[in-house]
Amino acid sequence: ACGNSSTASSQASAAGSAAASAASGKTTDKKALKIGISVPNLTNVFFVQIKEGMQKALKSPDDSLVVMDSQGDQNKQMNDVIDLINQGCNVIGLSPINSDGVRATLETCQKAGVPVIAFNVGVKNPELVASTIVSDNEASGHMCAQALAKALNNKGNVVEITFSTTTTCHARQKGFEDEIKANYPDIKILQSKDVEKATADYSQPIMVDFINAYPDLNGVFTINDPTARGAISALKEAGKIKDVKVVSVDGSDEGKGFIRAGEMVASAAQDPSGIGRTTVETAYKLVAGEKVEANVIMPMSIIDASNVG
Amino acid sequence: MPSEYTLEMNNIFKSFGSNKVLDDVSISIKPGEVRALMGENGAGKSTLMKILGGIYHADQGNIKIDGEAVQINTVDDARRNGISFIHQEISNVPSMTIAENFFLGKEPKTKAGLIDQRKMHRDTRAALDLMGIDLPTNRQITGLSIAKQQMLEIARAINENAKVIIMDEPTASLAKAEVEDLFRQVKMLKEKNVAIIYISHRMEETFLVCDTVTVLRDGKFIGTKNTSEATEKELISMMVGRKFDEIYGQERAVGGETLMQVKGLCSKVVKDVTFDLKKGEVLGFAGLVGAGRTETALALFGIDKIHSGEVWIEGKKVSISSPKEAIRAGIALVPEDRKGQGLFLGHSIAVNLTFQVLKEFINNLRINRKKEANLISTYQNKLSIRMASVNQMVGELSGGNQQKVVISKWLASKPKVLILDEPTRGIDVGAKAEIYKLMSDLSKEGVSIIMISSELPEIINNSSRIAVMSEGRLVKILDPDVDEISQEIIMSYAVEGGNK
Amino acid sequence: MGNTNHPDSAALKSGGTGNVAVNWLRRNLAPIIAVLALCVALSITTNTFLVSTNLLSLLRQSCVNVLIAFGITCVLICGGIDLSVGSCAAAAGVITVRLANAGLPLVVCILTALVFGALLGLFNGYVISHTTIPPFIVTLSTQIIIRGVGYVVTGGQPTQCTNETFNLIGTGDLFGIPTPVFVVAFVFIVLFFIMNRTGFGRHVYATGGNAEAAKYAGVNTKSVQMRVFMMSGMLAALAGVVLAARLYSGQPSVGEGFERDAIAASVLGGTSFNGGVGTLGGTVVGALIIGVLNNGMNLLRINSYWQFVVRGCVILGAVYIDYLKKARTLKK
Amino acid sequence: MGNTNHPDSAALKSGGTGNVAVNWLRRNLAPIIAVLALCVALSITTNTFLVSTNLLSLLRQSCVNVLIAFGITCVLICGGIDLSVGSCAAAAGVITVRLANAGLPLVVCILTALVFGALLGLFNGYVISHTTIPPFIVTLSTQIIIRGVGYVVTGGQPTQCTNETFNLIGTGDLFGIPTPVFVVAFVFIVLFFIMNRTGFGRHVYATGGNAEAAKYAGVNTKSVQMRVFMMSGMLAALAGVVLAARLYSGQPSVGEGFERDAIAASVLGGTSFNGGVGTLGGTVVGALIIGVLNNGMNLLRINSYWQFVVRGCVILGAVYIDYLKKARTLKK
Ligand SMILES: Nc1ncnc2c1ncn2[C@@H]1O[C@H](COP(=O)(O)OP(=O)(O)OP(=O)(O)O)[C@@H](O)[C@H]1O
Ligand SMILES: Nc1ncnc2c1ncn2[C@@H]1O[C@H](COP(=O)(O)OP(=O)(O)OP(=O)(O)O)[C@@H](O)[C@H]1O
Ligand SMILES: [Mg+2]
Ligand SMILES: [Mg+2]
Repeated sequence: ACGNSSTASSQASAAGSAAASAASGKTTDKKALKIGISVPNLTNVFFVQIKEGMQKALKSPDDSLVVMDSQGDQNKQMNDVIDLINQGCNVIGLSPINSDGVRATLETCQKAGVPVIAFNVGVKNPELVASTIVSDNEASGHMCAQALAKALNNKGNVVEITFSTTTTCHARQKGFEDEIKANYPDIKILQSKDVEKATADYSQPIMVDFINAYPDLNGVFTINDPTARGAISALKEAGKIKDVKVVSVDGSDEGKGFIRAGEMVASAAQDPSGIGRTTVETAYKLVAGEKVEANVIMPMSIIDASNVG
Repeated sequence: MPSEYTLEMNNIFKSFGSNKVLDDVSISIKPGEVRALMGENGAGKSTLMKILGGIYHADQGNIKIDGEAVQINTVDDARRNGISFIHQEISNVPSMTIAENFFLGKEPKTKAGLIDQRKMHRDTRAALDLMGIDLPTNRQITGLSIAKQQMLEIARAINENAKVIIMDEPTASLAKAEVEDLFRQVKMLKEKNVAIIYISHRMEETFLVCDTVTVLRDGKFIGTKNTSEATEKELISMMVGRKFDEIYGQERAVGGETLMQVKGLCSKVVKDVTFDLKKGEVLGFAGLVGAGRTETALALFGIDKIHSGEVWIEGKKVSISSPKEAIRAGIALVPEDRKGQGLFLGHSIAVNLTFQVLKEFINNLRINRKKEANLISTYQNKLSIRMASVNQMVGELSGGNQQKVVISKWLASKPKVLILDEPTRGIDVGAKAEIYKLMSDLSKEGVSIIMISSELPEIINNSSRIAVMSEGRLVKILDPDVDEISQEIIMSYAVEGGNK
Repeated sequence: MGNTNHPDSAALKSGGTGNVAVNWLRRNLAPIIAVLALCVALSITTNTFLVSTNLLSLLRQSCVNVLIAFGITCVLICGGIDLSVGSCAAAAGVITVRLANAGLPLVVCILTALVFGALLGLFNGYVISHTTIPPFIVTLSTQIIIRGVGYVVTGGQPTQCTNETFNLIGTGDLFGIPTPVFVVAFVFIVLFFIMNRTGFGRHVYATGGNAEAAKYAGVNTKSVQMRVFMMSGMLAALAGVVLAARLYSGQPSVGEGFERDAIAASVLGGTSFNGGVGTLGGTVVGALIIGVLNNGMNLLRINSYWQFVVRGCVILGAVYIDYLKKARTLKK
Repeated sequence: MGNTNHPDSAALKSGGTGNVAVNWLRRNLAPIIAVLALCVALSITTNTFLVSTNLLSLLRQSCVNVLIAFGITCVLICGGIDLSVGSCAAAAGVITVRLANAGLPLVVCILTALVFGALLGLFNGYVISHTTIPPFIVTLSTQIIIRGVGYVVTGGQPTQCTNETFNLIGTGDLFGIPTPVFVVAFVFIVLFFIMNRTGFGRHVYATGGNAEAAKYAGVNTKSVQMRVFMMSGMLAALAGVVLAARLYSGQPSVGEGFERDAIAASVLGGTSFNGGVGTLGGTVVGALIIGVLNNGMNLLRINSYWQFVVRGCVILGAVYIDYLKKARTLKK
């Protein structure tokens, strides 16, 4: 979920706790829901799955869902949200590209009287949103570290392919590094390198160089499934796919494919369609004037060969 | 059906949009005939030839080669029908070698379909030798002087073994020696029964090499004459459509006190040039191509770096390291490459005219429109520029009128010294006469003029004194009060100077 | 390739004939009609477009692009191109926010950012005018370098702005009009006078139109180029300041692809890639086309994938119509 | 701005005088020294650089960029520019993988992708040669459009390739040498003959060097432009195929910024932005500079942020040294 997104805060720390209370379907929908959604990057599978989750959660043909892709551009996200308000959406759901930068937008929504649900990434000013539905990115880093450590028998050399200018990815990296440092003294992080773009074509050359630089490499952590694709391709090319273990974040269909093929150890899965569903359900409550939970932390899970199905 | 004519063009019509450029023009040329095509700027000479050369299509009319009607839709068609073309604008690819330019568009192929490099270079060598051009065939064009490039184009066209060779102002950038080389070639081609169409604004060349002359005016055919029966005056009046007295009608300007002194001027090309320029005189600069006349002007105007030497104006030493400083010192330069260096072709006449005097009507973020309009109309009238309006793009004007715009631009800055580098290159007689008149008027007003020209009659008839340059040095200043002046004498200095 | 001087598009037709505004209108007819047509179509097909809040936010949204496009327009008129504007804007935003957070007066912060932009532009201009290295390569290199420097300095992380007054520059309103619109208006007036009412402005057009001829006319073309790139750098920096104020933070990663939108706005507004031709007013119109288009596609709920397709087609189509119009005038 | 024809850089000094290879070496001395110096420095400072696996994978890495840069080089020589290569590569990869998964013979899949690239290039070339719209704008538009079409068709999702033979094109080895290197070598030989030994090749140089003169010499410059853009499209498509094979999947989102690296490779290798000048060999050297640099910085563990700075400085520095060298030759 790291395409081009970025957030500064990850206020929820406990991993995998507090599932969203399932929305009670008994709300009396007098008013049709018109929910406007802004996501950072629709070319990332993760957000596509969120979007699909949202679509499935719509209850009546009168309700509508408008999704806009800000293509990783903070400025465009703000413009998009304003456009959503201007076309009469009665709830806005947004996954902020930047937790700080979104404040102006949130204030605009407040002025217009449109409630906002922040999903996937929290905002710096939670008082400006009705509800925050996030998964814990730092926790995903911890999970990845654990999975990798298990695959490596708590010992070995690993590298990271990161995207640190984007804060969700930064949080994952931090979680991963903290966990390794705290609990696995025999695992050494040799080097981490940012991709220019979080796509396979940019992560592959980095992995190739890592393979050559570190003949005794045992594992790699990548910040999302598309970058994992590049790393896996490089490993297969070098004939090292069996020797070097890959872990990643997302748990997208692409990532599940790698796990099934035995090319990846695990992907820390957020529940994209769950995030989508919960967002829409929360929106229904808001429209109906019901109380909603201020903070919903979506469960994170680690997908590996045992549960990939 | 054998025809007595190598080439016939019948009833050619051509318009660009609503501009009728050719209006029922017909010409026929016999084998071995050299036909001059004359007419004022914009008369349609180049256009007619471009139709023959496959670059433009005629709206109406037909073309016959050796009596057979042919369709010429592309340059290739023209070439296949034995037509070769020396264009008015030098047209080569500077980044390619001489041999590659020679065979551009008609590369010889080996059996495998690849370029036959060896044949290309061999044939090019032969063609260059024929013209006495001593350059390696694998040299790039970049860096060659315009004259050399022109010679190469001539060699290329001659080398095509054509039936018809079109020469559109081939001598415009050549000096006498090269022109003679060219004329020798023309005679040889004549003997081989090649028909030649020769476009030039230089009257004496027409009489020297051409058998017959066709005059166009405003896209209309005016008449064809044998040069042996025609007179210069007659041709001129055919061209301009009215009686015409004298091109060189002006009395020669006489200088006053010394205005500018140049002492020991040296630049990358110019060596130790020293001369005085008097107030209100026309100092002609003669010399062979590459003698360094243009470079002298460029150094004086601050474009080329002055390595050593001094320039004094009105008794004060001036430092010139940029055109800006030269302009401040009262020097103006009308450069030899009108389109490349003199004009903003994509901008209006108004913009071009006022470019040197923006300060006079733009200040404090205000444009004094009235003053601007006054300035424009002053020079518009003074030089009788023919145009639709001052908002017309300069690029749409004919060569002569473009030159007038450049000159006016500089006159507006009220220079003390006006340097004119080849001021009449490619300009028709009518415009030429007007420019001579203008020079004469200016010198009467006290403007000192340095006129660089490769046309000796022009130099001789307009100059107060004549400076002759050779290989970067100023070898002699001829003063009509003291020295005898003739083309031969000037040439002997131009050549001998170099032998010292 | 594509080397023509469109006879009707010279920006310099001042002098002589009457009304400048009418001339400008005539020259920019195609893009103006395009933007009006878009507006009319959207007013009919949606009931959310022709609403003052929507129109005002449309204006606010276009401001950053317009500011950058002003600089790009001047550079294009001068015969160059500037790809470093996006990185410059990002760096300027970071600088301003960091200084503001450090408690410096806002004016000082903003001026520092502008000086930064000017220095970057000066560097670009210096290299470009004193060597034969193409502007594309020089500014591509500085784009990458400044982006990298921005990341190094900030550690790749955004800096939240704690100065509320500063944020008003981006998000505030004055008499119901968004503040950035005033910034743009002010800049437009200043630039309009510089480009049309000073010798320097004419020299910019002249340098782009025919650098050789400009040199022979006594124009110090190197200095002109340097100053134009400086302007572009400063305008990009100003855009970065406005953007940071809108985002309440200085972000080292913003601004990628800004040069692309700005170039599109300039070209849609009639600025020529071959130099010597272009108007600031045209650029405003060009930026509005892009702004209205993006806004409209959102209001029409066009799928974001299709938005790419539509945007590309509109740019190409608009430029093509402009070409057709010019080709026709040429024939006449 | 930057308008000069460097007298010593024409790619065309073949024939006549002795050794073509020596001439080429002399002309490309600066980039060749640069790449060798980099290699020597890395061999000393790291013990992982001068290792056959590293060198081989460096070669493999560079192949996609080299293929695209070949096309860009030809387009630049012809006086144009092509920004659509990245989108084209992505689309071609998707096409090939989808067809291969559908069970079509590999040859058919790849040919279809190449035909797609050729058609895209043909469209670019047609618009560019038949109008005066600058190549930058035309190919920028098609870049956006094709990117959008790719997303629309795939729904933004990658397609995993199930055909193992196909993947070998990207990941396989032949006699210990990576397969893509053979693809590049083959393409190089074909292109070398086309550009240097056929009339068409000469016409490309002539069209870029002086389109008017070429036209007067009977060269159909429009057709030349169209064919060159077609070549560029096909090469980008081929690069996309190789990339897809390396990634075991067709991905609609790859290839952003590819044009930038390819342009850098061409320019580092001595190709002129003003047309008429450039060599394929130079481009290979340019791509190697970029490849070695990236590889070396990774091996040296240079911080990713600093890598931007270094990369920008190296591009600018290399181009500047080349300029100095040429300026000196010019003076002589
Ligand atoms: N491509 C073109 N488009 C529009 N008008 C043109 C074009 N080429 C020439 N003309 C116009 O056609 C007329 C004839 O031009 P042409 O070049 O044939 O004159 P010319 O007799 O060769 O003049 P010169 O002595 O100056 O070379 C001029 O008015 C010119 O402006
Ligand atoms: N850009 C240049 N670089 C190097 N040498 C040059 C350049 N331009 C001119 N030269 C050389 O300078 C010398 C004088 O040049 P130029 O041809 O301008 O003299 P000229 O007397 O003005 O002749 P013209 O009749 O052509 O005006 C020649 O030897 C020429 O080759
Ligand atoms: Mg002519
Ligand atoms: Mg000269």
